[in-house]
Order: sequence, then C-alpha cells, then structure tokens
Amino acid sequence: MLELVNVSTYYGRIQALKGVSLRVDDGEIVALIGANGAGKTTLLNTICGMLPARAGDVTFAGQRITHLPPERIVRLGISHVPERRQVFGELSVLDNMILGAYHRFGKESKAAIDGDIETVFEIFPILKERRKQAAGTLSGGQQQMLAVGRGLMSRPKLLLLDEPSLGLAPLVSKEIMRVVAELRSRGTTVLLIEQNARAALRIADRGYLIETGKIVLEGTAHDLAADPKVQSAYLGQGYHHS
Amino acid sequence: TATPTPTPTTAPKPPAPAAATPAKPAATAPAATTPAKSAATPAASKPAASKEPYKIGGLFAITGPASSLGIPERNTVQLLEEQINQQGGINGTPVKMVIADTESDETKAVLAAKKLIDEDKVLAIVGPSQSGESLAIADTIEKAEIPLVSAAASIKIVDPVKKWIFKTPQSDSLIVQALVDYLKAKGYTKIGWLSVSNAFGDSGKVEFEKAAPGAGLTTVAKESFGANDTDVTAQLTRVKAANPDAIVVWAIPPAAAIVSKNVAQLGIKQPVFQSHGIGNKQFIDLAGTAANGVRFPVGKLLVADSLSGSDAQKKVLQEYAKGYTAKFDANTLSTFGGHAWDGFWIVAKALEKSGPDRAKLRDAIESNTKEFVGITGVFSFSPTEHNGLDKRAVTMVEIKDGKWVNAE
Amino acid sequence: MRHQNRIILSALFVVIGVLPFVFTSSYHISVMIFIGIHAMLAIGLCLLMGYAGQVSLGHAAFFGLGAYASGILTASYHVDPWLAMGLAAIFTGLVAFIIGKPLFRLKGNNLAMGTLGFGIIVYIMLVEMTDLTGGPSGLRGVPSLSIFGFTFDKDIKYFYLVWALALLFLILSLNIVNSRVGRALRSIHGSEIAAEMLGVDTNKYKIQILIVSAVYASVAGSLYAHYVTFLSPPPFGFKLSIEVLVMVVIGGLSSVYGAIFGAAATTLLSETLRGTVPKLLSGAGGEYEIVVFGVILMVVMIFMPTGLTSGTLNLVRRWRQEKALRVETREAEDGNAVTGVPRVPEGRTAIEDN
Amino acid sequence: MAVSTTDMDRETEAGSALLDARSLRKDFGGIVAVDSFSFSVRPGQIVAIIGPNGAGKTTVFNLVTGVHPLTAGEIHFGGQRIDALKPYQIAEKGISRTFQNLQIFGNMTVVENVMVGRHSRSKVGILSGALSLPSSRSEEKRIYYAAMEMLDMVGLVSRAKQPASALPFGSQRLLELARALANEPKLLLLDEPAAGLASQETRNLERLIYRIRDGGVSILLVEHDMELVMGIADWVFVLDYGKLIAAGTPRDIQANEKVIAAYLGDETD
Amino acid sequence: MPADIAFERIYVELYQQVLQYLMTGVTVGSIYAIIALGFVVIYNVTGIINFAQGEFVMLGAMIMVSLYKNQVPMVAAFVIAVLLTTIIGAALERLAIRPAKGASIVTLIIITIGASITIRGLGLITWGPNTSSLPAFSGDAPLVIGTASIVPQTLWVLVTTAILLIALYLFFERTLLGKAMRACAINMSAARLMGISPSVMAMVSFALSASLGAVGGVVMAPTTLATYDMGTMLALKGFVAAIIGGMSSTPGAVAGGLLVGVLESMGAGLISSGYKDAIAFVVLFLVLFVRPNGIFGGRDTSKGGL
Ligand SMILES: Nc1ncnc2c1ncn2[C@@H]1O[C@H](COP(=O)(O)OP(=O)(O)OP(=O)(O)O)[C@@H](O)[C@H]1O
Ligand SMILES: Nc1ncnc2c1ncn2[C@@H]1O[C@H](COP(=O)(O)OP(=O)(O)OP(=O)(O)O)[C@@H](O)[C@H]1O
Ligand SMILES: [Mg+2]
Ligand SMILES: [Mg+2]
Repeated sequence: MLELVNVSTYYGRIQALKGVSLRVDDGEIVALIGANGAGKTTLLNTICGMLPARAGDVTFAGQRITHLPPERIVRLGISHVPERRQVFGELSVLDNMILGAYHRFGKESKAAIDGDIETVFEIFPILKERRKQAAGTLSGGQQQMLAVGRGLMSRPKLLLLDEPSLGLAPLVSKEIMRVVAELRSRGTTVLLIEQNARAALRIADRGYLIETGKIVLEGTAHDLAADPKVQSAYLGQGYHHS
Repeated sequence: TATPTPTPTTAPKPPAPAAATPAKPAATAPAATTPAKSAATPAASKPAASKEPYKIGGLFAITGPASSLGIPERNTVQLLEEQINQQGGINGTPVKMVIADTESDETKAVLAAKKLIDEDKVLAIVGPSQSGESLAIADTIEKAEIPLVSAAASIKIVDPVKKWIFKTPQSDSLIVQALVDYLKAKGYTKIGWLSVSNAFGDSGKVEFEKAAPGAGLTTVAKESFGANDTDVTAQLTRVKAANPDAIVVWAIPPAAAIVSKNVAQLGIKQPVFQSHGIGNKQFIDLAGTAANGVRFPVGKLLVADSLSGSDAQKKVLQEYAKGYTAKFDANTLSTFGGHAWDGFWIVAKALEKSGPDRAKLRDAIESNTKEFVGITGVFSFSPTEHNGLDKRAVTMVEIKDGKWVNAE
Repeated sequence: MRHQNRIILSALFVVIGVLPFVFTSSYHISVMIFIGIHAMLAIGLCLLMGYAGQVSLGHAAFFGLGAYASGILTASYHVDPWLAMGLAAIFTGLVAFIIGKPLFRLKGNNLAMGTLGFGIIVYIMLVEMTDLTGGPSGLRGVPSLSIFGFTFDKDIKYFYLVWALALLFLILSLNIVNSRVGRALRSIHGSEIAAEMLGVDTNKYKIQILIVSAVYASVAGSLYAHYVTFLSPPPFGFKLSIEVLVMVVIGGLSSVYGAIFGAAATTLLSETLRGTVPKLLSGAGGEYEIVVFGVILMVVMIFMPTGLTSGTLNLVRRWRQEKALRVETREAEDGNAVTGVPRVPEGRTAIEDN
Repeated sequence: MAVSTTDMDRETEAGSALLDARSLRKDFGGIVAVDSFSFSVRPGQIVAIIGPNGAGKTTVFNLVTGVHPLTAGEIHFGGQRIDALKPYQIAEKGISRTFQNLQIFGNMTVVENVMVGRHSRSKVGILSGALSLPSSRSEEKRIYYAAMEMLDMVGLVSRAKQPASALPFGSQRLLELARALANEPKLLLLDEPAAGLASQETRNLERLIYRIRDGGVSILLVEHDMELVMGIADWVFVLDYGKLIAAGTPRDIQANEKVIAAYLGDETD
Repeated sequence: MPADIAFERIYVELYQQVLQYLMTGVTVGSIYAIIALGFVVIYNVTGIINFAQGEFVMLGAMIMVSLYKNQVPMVAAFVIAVLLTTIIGAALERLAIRPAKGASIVTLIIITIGASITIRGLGLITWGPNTSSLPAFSGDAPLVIGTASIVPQTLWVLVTTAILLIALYLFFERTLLGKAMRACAINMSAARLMGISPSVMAMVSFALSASLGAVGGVVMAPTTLATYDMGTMLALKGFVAAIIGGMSSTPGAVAGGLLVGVLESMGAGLISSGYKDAIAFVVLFLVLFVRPNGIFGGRDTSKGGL
C-alpha cells in the first residue's frame, strides 16, 4: 500500500533521512521505533507531504506521491496525527472533529460523518462532555485525545500516528492501543510511532528500527521485540504494579 | 481701479508676458499664449533648443493629500514650458522645468528642494504647493540663496520678508478681509465658523479672528473637522444650535462639499459662505444642488467671462483657461494652477532681464515685477513686499444653478 | 562587544566618515542626514519589535514629542538647544514610562492598535494645542544647534553630529541586545509565559525598552527640529510610523544593523526614484514614482522575507550551500554532520567568538 | 474529602515543608479544575502528582508558579506566602518548572535558551548592559559557562549553537529541564518530563532526576509513565476531577482500589 | 420661572442634538463596520492585517463612479465594479502574498502596505486627484426622524451592513468552508493535514474581502464621495473597529464600527470637534483595558494545557 524507496529528506542542509526504504502493506500495523532525534517524525512528515523528500520516491496505492502537497495526499486517503497535537485552539472540540472529516464532506452522507463523531466520543467520553469547549483550553492529554479523534474522523486508508499515547493516562493509553488494533480489523492500515515500544510491538504486525535517519533493523513485531538491541534501549524492564 | 503707468521695464520682445496696463490690453496678454503671433517674430524662429536651457524647478505636491493642488500646478507649468519653448524660449534660450514631487510631505519637500538646487542646478523654484512645505524649506532656500516663488497661501511665508522667498497666492488676510467686508455690508453679525483642521483652515481661522471684531462680527460657534472626514453633521448641529446669522466654512473639497451637503441634510436655512478653497469645478460636482447659494471670496479666474472688459486680468484669465482645458481635464482647472502660472511667469520675465544667475535673478524678480498681471491678481514686488497683491485680487463669487457668478 | 561586531562597526565608522567626501553635494548630505535621523527611529523600533516582539504603530509620536519639546523650549522659551534636547528626551522617556504600563496589558494586534491610538492622540494634540505648538500652521523659529560657538550650520557638520549619535545608539543597542537584557527581550518574544517563569519581569523589560526606543526617537526628533527649523504636525503622523515599520522590516527585524540599512534603503529608494522614474518613463511624475516604490517594496519582501541584510546573506549562503550540498550528497554519509544550521539569526550571543 | 491517614501524618509536619499548598481551588468558568487540594513537598523529596487526563495536575503547577490566580487557597514556599506573587517573583524565590506543552524559545539557540534560565541568578541591567561594562561582560561569561554546564548535564552540548526549534521533540524536553535547572531552583516542577522519551532515555532521565535531588533540589513531578513515577517518587498524590483521591507511598498507591479504577487500570501484562 | 424655562430649553435642545449625533454616529459607524468586516475576513483566514483593505473600498467606489460617468447603468456598473475589485483582490493574493510563502506575518503585512501604496498610485494615475461623486440611490431629500435627519443613502448603508454581517456570521460560524478557513489562520500545517488548502482559502478570503470592500465603497460613495486616497483614513477607522470587536469576530466588527462612529460623533458634538478622533481612541482604550481581547474577542486559549 505504501512504499518508500531510498527517501532522503533535509532541513536546509541537514540531512534528517538518509535513504530510507520502507513498506507498509494493506491492512497491516507497522511500528516505527527509534531514539529521540532518530528521524521518526521527519519520516511521517515526508510521507504526508509536509516535508517533501529531496531524493527517493514515495508511492501510495500505486501512485507516486513524492511531491504532492499534503492537502492532496489527505484526499488520497492518508491521515496524519501529528506530533505536538496541533489542535485548532480557538475552535471548539466539535469543530476540530468536523474539520478532521473535511475532505469527506460532499462525498459522503452527513449521517456517516455524524456517526463517526459518535464513535470517537465513545472512545473518548471526555471529548463529548467538552464538545463546546475551545480546544486550546483542554488539558494536554485531552488535546492528545482530540488530535487522535480528529485523525480518525478522516477515515483514512492509511493512518500515520506520531506518538498517539503521548501524555495520556495509562488507562487511556491502553484504550488507544486497543482502538488501533481494532482499526486493522476495519481494514485501516496504520504506521505507528510510539515511544512505548512494548505496547506498540504488542499490537503491530511488523516493525522498523530507525537510528540517525537510517533504517537499521526491520522484521516482524515478534522478531523485533526479541532483538537484544531493541530490548535494551526501547523495551525497558517493564512496569508491573504489584 | 488704479491704473499705474506702464513700467519702464516692459519688455518689447514678445515672449515675455508684458507688464500690464489696462490701457493697452493687447500687450497685457502674455504673448506665449498666442503662439501664432509670436511665431512670426524672428527671435522665435531661431531654434532655441541648441542652447543650454534655463532650468526652473517645479516643486509640487503631486501625490498625497494635497495632490489636488499639486497636479494642476504641475500641469500648468508643463503647459507653459511647452508654450514658451515653441516661441523660442527666453531670449532664445529654451526653458526646462524640472518637476519634483513633495508627496505632500515636509521632510520630502526639504530633500526635493535640495535636489533641485544641488543636483539639477535650477535657477529658481516655483512651489511648493502647501504652506507647511514652504515654511519647512524656507531655511534651506535662504541658505542656498536661490529664488523661490511659493504657490502656498500662508502670510508667514513672506512675513517677515525673507530675501529669497516670494509667493503668488493671495494671503489669507486679503481673502478674509474681502469676506468680512462683504458680511458686514450684508448685515450679518453673528457668525458660525467651521474650519478644516490643517494649515489652510487654521490660517483662515486666525485671520478671521483678527478681522472680525473690526467689522463688528462675533463668532457664536467655532468648530473644526478633519480633511478626510466623511460627515460633519455633528459639528453643524452644534453650529445650528448657536443660531448664527451666517455660516462660514474654511476648507477645500471634498470636506468642503461634505459640509454643504450636510447643511442641506440638516435643513439649515442660514446662508453659507465658504473660502477660496472651493474655487474649482470639483466643489460644484461634489456638492450638487447643495452648492447653490454658496458665496465665497476668490481670485477672478472663475468668473473671468463675466468680468468687465476693462478688467486688467480678463484676457489673461480667459486664455489660461482655454489653454489649460484644451490639454488637461477641465475639472482640474483651478486657482491653484493659476498660482503656478504666476510663479512661472514672474521667474521667466525676470530671467529675461537677469540671465542665468540666481542672485541677479532674485533682484530682477524683486525689482522687475511691477503691476504684473497674473492669474491671481496684479503683482508688484518690492524689497518689503514679496506677495504684492491688493484688494483687486479678490472678488466675491456665488454659485447659482451650478455656475459661478459675481455675488451681489 | 564581540569581535565580529567590532569589525562591522569599524567598517561602518569608516564608510560613514568617508561618505561626505564622496558625495559632496549638499543634497546628498541632507539625504544622509535624514537617513541618520530615520536610522535612530528604526534602531529603537527594531529593539522593540525585532527583539521584544512588541509591535508599535505609533513610533512617530515619540519622534514628534522630541521634535516639539525641543522646538517649543528653544523657539518659545529660548532654552539652550542642547539642554532642550536633553529635557525633550527625559520628557519623552517619561511619557513612554507612563503609557507603557497600561499599553503592555495589550498583546499582539491589540497592542499594535493601542500604539496606533497613542500616535493619533499625540498627533491631534500637536494640531489642537495651538498656543503651545502653533497648531496646523506650525512652529517657526527653531534655532540651529551650536556648541562652544561652533554652529552646526553647514550640512556636513550636521551630518557628523547626526551620525555620531546614530552610531552611538547603534553601539548601545548592540550592547543591550548582546547582554542579559537583550536575551530577556528575545525570550519574551519567544514565549512570554516561559520567560516570566524563568524570572524575567516581562513587563519591566517591555517598558524599559519602550523608554529606550522613545528616547532614541526623541533625540532624532530634536535633531530634525534643529535641522529643518520649522515644525508642523504632518511629518509626525501615522504615515511616518508606518514608514519606520517598513524600514525595520526591510532591514531585517532581528538585526540592529538592519535598521540602519532599512532606513537607508527606503530613503534612498524614494529619492532615487525621484530622479530615475521620469527618465525611464518619459513624462512620468510623482504618481509613477510611488507606484514603482510600492512595487519594489512588495518585490523585496516577497523575495527577501527576512529583510535585506539577512536576505542578501541568505541568498549568498543558499547559493554556497547548494554547491556544498551537491558535493555533500555524493560524499559518504557520515552520521550526524550537523554544521551551520540555516536561519540562525545573526548578531547573537556566542561568547566563544571572543 | 477523605484524606488518608498517612496524609494526615504529613499534614502535621507541614511546618517543615518547603512547599505547602492549602486547599487550592481553581475554577474556569463552570469547570472546577482543582478542588480543595492540599499538598506539601519537603526538602529533598521527590513528590509526584498523578491522575487521569484533565484531573488538574497542570493546573496545580500553574497555580504554584503564578500563571493563574487562585480561586481559593494559600500557597507557602519556604515559610513565605507566594500565591499573590507574579510568576517572575516566584521564579526568583527558587521555583522552576518545565512545560507539558513545550515552551521553548524557538527564536533563540539552545544555549541561549538555557542562559535565559539563568536570568534571576544574574543582575546586569539595561544601563550596564548598554554600556557593556566589564562587570556585565564577565557576568555574561559566567552565565554562558553555567548554561553549558547545564546542557552537559542533559547531553545537549553538541547542539548548543543550533536554533532550539531544530531540536527533536524529545531533546526539547531535556532542553526545558536544563533551562529550569539554570535557575538553581530549590523546587523543580516537572510536567511529564518523560513524555516522548524512549525507554533508555527515560532511564537516563531517572538518573538525572536523582542527581538533581541529590544536589539539594526538591522535585514535584507530574508524569503518566508509571514505571518512572513508582520508581523514584517518595510520595504520591492522586487527583481525579480536581480532588485528591489518594496519597501515599508508591507501594500504597499501586494497591489503592480507587486509583486503579480511575487511573491505572488492571495491569495485565 | 425664566430660569426654569431656559433650563428646559437647553435640555430639549441637547436632547435633539444628541439624537442627531446618534444618527450621524450610526451612519458613519456602519461605514466603518463594512470596512472592519473586510479586515476580519482576511485576518480570520490568514492572520494578516490587510493594509490594502481601504484600497478595495476605493477601487469599488472609483470604478463605479467612472462607469457611471460613462453612462453604464447603475446596476451593471455595480456588478462590474464589485467583480473587478474581487478579481484584483484575488490577484493580489496570487501575485504578492502566495509567492512570499513561509514569510512571517509582519512581512506579509508589509507586502500589503506595498500593495496599498501601489494601488493608490495607480488610482491617482487612472483617475487623477479629484474627488468624484455618485448620485444617491434614492434621492437626496433628507428623512427627518424626530428631530434628527439623515439622508436616504444611510438606509442603504445600514441595510448592506446588516446583510453582510448576517451572511458572514453564518458563513464563518455555521458552514464547513467557513470553519476550514478559520482553521488556516489558527494552524496552517494542521489545516493542510485535514486536506484544507490554505493558499486556496487565502485567495478566497482576499477575493471575498475585496468584494466586501467594493460593495461598501459603492454604497458609501454617495455620502462619503470618492477619491483615489479615500481608503487610507477609512481603513484606519475600520481597523480600529475590527480590533475593538476582537479582530476575528464578525458581529464584533460591526459592533466596533458602530461604537467608533457613535463615540466620534458624540465626542465631536458634545465635547470638542478638534479632539474628535482622540476622544474616540481614549474611549476605545478604556474598552480594551476592560476587555483586552475586544468586545467579542475570542477566549484566551494561550494558557490552556501548558
Ligand atoms: N525544523 C528543523 N530544523 C532543523 N533540523 C530539524 C528540524 N526538525 C528536526 N530536525 C532534526 O532532524 C532530526 C530528526 O528529527 P525528528 O523530529 O524526525 O526526530 P524524532 O525521531 O521524531 O524524535 P522524537 O522522538 O524526539 O520526536 C533531528 O536531528 C532534528 O534535530
Ligand atoms: N483556560 C481554561 N479554560 C477552561 N478550562 C480549562 C482551562 N485550563 C484547563 N481547563 C480544564 O481544567 C481541567 C484540568 O486541566 P489540567 O491541564 O490541569 O489537567 P491535567 O491533569 O494536567 O491533565 P493532563 O494529564 O491531560 O495533562 C481540564 O478539564 C481542562 O479542560
Ligand atoms: Mg518526533
Ligand atoms: Mg497536564
């Protein structure tokens, strides 16, 4: 479904991605793990067109999207839940969600969209409670929920998630992972960045390890979780409450 | 009317506008405005272009808020430049006008004046359009020792007299006095005053305050408004409440027209007097029917056609109007252009005497301009008088059915 | 002061010192005098806007207060011009102090509008307080400056006076910018809340820098008054506030040097157009000049959005980078070769350069 | 409000507390974000506040640091009342914080960010700065070296000269920490410092927090990473809907039914 | 008692005057309101304060006037004037704003200042310095309301303001497109991630705002008259009105416009006409100090979720 071949991306003259090749198949959850500064966010931004690749190719569903602007790419069915939430602070929670479905209006019935709003509200009940509140006055975690909810509203074929559980309480964080897993059963493909690598690899089919802009390891989620390098740096001892 | 004898300095050669004597009307018209005649003279048939031209600076507010002054002034001097050169220039030397825009800005005016003086090396400057600009460059002019003939009204420009600075428009005191005399003659004593809050309106107010008591007039209301205001009903309501015999407005269009429109809107019955600032077609266009009945003191240009045949200025005025409207939008024909006309000819005429030397030129302007018949009036300069106009330069005009007529 | 600054400054000193010998006409010298006066305004506004991030659309008011305070004290009360200049600066600084507190309760656009309102109120006072200011007809008789019998009557003398002060202000500003206070100002620009949380009394610094820029503007105003020797309200209106803003942005918001270049560029541009436009478009008058001015302003901003100074530097840098990049990409990919990140604002702390 | 007995014990010791917050309340329009919440931090302690999203943790930080005025309650720090002070005054008293939604100065370099953190520990004013007096220059140098030291602590020295906006998210978090430390605080408030850090990095952070504590700084921590919280906190307060629902040692809290239901969930690994 | 009678007379006169001041204020205020709406539209979408807003008004008025002078029927002239101005607005975005991609807001604002200078200069070249007038749509006979009188054109201005207000309010608050446009100003990159194209939206906003300005220019021309530099002062007042209203709120813009108009007129009438503008600003300061975000200003969302 998504394929990156030898993609290189720069900030000015700094090269942040160095010939990254990566593949996400239809219906998969692929986890992308790496240290901070490895280039994970850069990679997602390259795919969604915010930060076009200077070399290499990105193809989605057989179409080359390397140099398309993000607003076009969204319409092809890729939705991106960006780092740092980026909610529309002055708009209400509900308006934020509606804008998530922006490209669906006119193509789909209003009922379908309203239905999805309800679904998101079920996942994050607090958003329903606060649907009239300005998104900028939500707590950090609530904003994160909104960002994820807004991303879901676009009903993408491919969902790019940049640390969706950032700042979320353990319970909610678990809920998000459950939802992501459930998306797969609905046929949505997911590319997931998650610092909680343990949780990510638990639901993922495959995974990539990225270090300083290069893919250094790839394999099934199981293989990755078993890799000593991954274990020491990304899985930790694990927290078990007594 | 006083009829001075022709000054001995009257140039026999055609290109210069001769010093005027009403007794010899033919000679009063600047020959430049009648190319056919002068083309016949031998001097004119010489190709003037071969010589290094006499450069005269034209410093006008072509853009910015005062552009309705600056543009007719610029147009006028360009017209005159063309005419004078067609006739062989001054003593066979062509004239070149170097035009500079002050953007209605005093700082820019200083720089533009310096550029004309130092870079373009003009012999004299005509302009600037506004009083503030003229005062702002005064110091520069005096230091640089170059003659300037300002096209701005304020009396302060030439009072106290500055060696190098002259001006052509009637000073506000002259205009105001004409109005005050008229008001007194008509028996209006309680006056409601409105003026625009810029140098023009302020100067009118100051002069009016000076002249009014002498004529037994009292100001029962005094209001001001901005040059760009789009509504003056609030001020008029106050004036109305003071119940004056007559209302005097000191402003230029468009604000002046808005006042008249608002007077109509509020149903104010008192007679309205305005200033020479409304002396162009624009006011009538803008105020529409509200313009009717407005009376104002102004130079004679507007009523040139209805002047008596013996009036010294009649012919000059008519020919200027004809020449200008043939080339430019008739709506921009105004007394402002006339100020530049006067400035241009005062300089050109003196140049003919003095030759290209700033100091000599200045002396010539001062001593040579005697009973010179211009658009604004009849000028006589002297070491103590650098404006040199008298009562003859002002007349009272009334707007009737959208036309200017002599006020009764 | 840092090494690099010293070099640039020395160069600037030399260039400015020599200029009057290259351009000797009194016109050119007055253009440079006005550039100097505008530069003082622009430097002040640059501190306020470029560093502290506080927009002002009323800077002309401080200029006007300085000019009129000097003008009134000297013309009407015959105070010594130098003393008057000092008193004017104190007065203007005081005004800035008084309005600063309520004004800085406003943020962003509202602050812009607050300063705009202040500018308009001052303007109206200049127009209406006729007894004091001469009203719309203006104030005449402002004397020229002189010191120990040495009169600044010739333009060239005035040129050196103006530029000596302008460079003094430049140096003071560079020092401020490179000090703890400058850093505090920029932190206010970056995140007011975080700055406050790190112990930066944001309000105090905003007011302080407003006072500094007001004093600069006041001195510029006094110099204007004693140069032109006639004052009337129009030069101190909204239009000038906007012009100063344009100078600062054209120069590059975050560079004090830029303010000088901005002042020079804008003033020179409009002066050059006066000469060249009529030559290029025959018979074109003032109307065409301002159109060309407007178009050039837009074009510069479109192609050099960070201003002329850094814009030019960036163009050069980009060109060099492009070359370097081509080489680099071919070279081995050696991990984190992180050097020379683009868009590092220049003129910033880097003590190691010492 | 049911306060656990252990909490009562602490209450009696409040006199010796570094930070002592009494019955804090904050209303936002109709929302009561914090509701009669009392807590204290003793010198040398690492205290954590946890709770569901929107429980009011960040708001507590905002109250302590003076971002928002209190609706009701009192805050004492080192025996002095600070709830009427301006944020910068509170910072001068020795309280520093980091932000959950990062507030770095993107227009400045990394090291300059940290140098701002040194603001209240230095004193050059606008005049001596403008004149570039020797005292100002030497102080500037001291600030610089102190800032570099802080950067060294969080491992960002190599990026000191880069614009702070070019740092990746995780590094910006560490930058905020370094900046807060530059103030030489007595009390450091950390709002989700581990968010966005990988496991290894979190362990480094943990070590760093210990080091800071050992340097004599008390720490108030808000964090959703339970591995971290339960590992380092001496004491934990749990908020839900702005109210305190539990307080105690990590061990107590992990076993607390209410906390499990509201926040932790059943950990079935 | 004569004193009583005198007092009563003053009282009645004052009342009559105040009524007139109010009418005047509403008339002028609704003109400011239309201009303020234009500011709000562009600000809401791009975050730019468009200094060329006054020039849109001027273009509408001047094109209308010159068409009318050339015997084009009123209605056709109106449509052409608005269309042409709209195209110019869109072109401005396309040629000057869009190419400056990535520039800071201040830079973009300076570009609009450049545009304003350019358009005004072109206006001077095209139409000359003179002021022109347009006949009132329904005559000049003043309407007397109580003791105050207004010209019928005022009603046209009022009705236009009301229609524009309602239409824009519904557009920004109720329609998806309106929300999408606002989203662009709040967070451009996030908007792009939603599939919204900020450059298209910006162009639409410039076009929309230009057409608003043009409509305003046409309906106000009979009362305010039209000249190449009419935009400057009007834009300044419109800007103030927009800020008072909170800059991003359409009802706020209209309320702000009316407030400025009424305060000015009251100030000129009751206190002093010389200090008219100053009075308006002083009172406006007071408004801002009580409500730093303007009357209808958005909630301050900057401190949420720190
Ligand atoms: N705007 C920028 N300008 C310059 N360099 C940047 C910019 N943004 C990121 N970088 C650099 O690109 C590299 C990759 O950053 P990126 O944000 O993709 O990392 P990441 O893997 O998402 O990290 P994290 O887990 O901390 O979010 C880093 O070295 C970073 O410094
Ligand atoms: N400015 C505000 N206006 C209205 N409500 C607000 C405002 N700031 C915070 N809130 C509300 O107050 C509550 C507490 O928010 P707070 O940010 O303190 O939560 P938190 O415990 O830090 O949550 P998280 O773990 O998600 O960061 C939330 O419900 C939030 O929506
Ligand atoms: Mg990232
Ligand atoms: Mg929080």
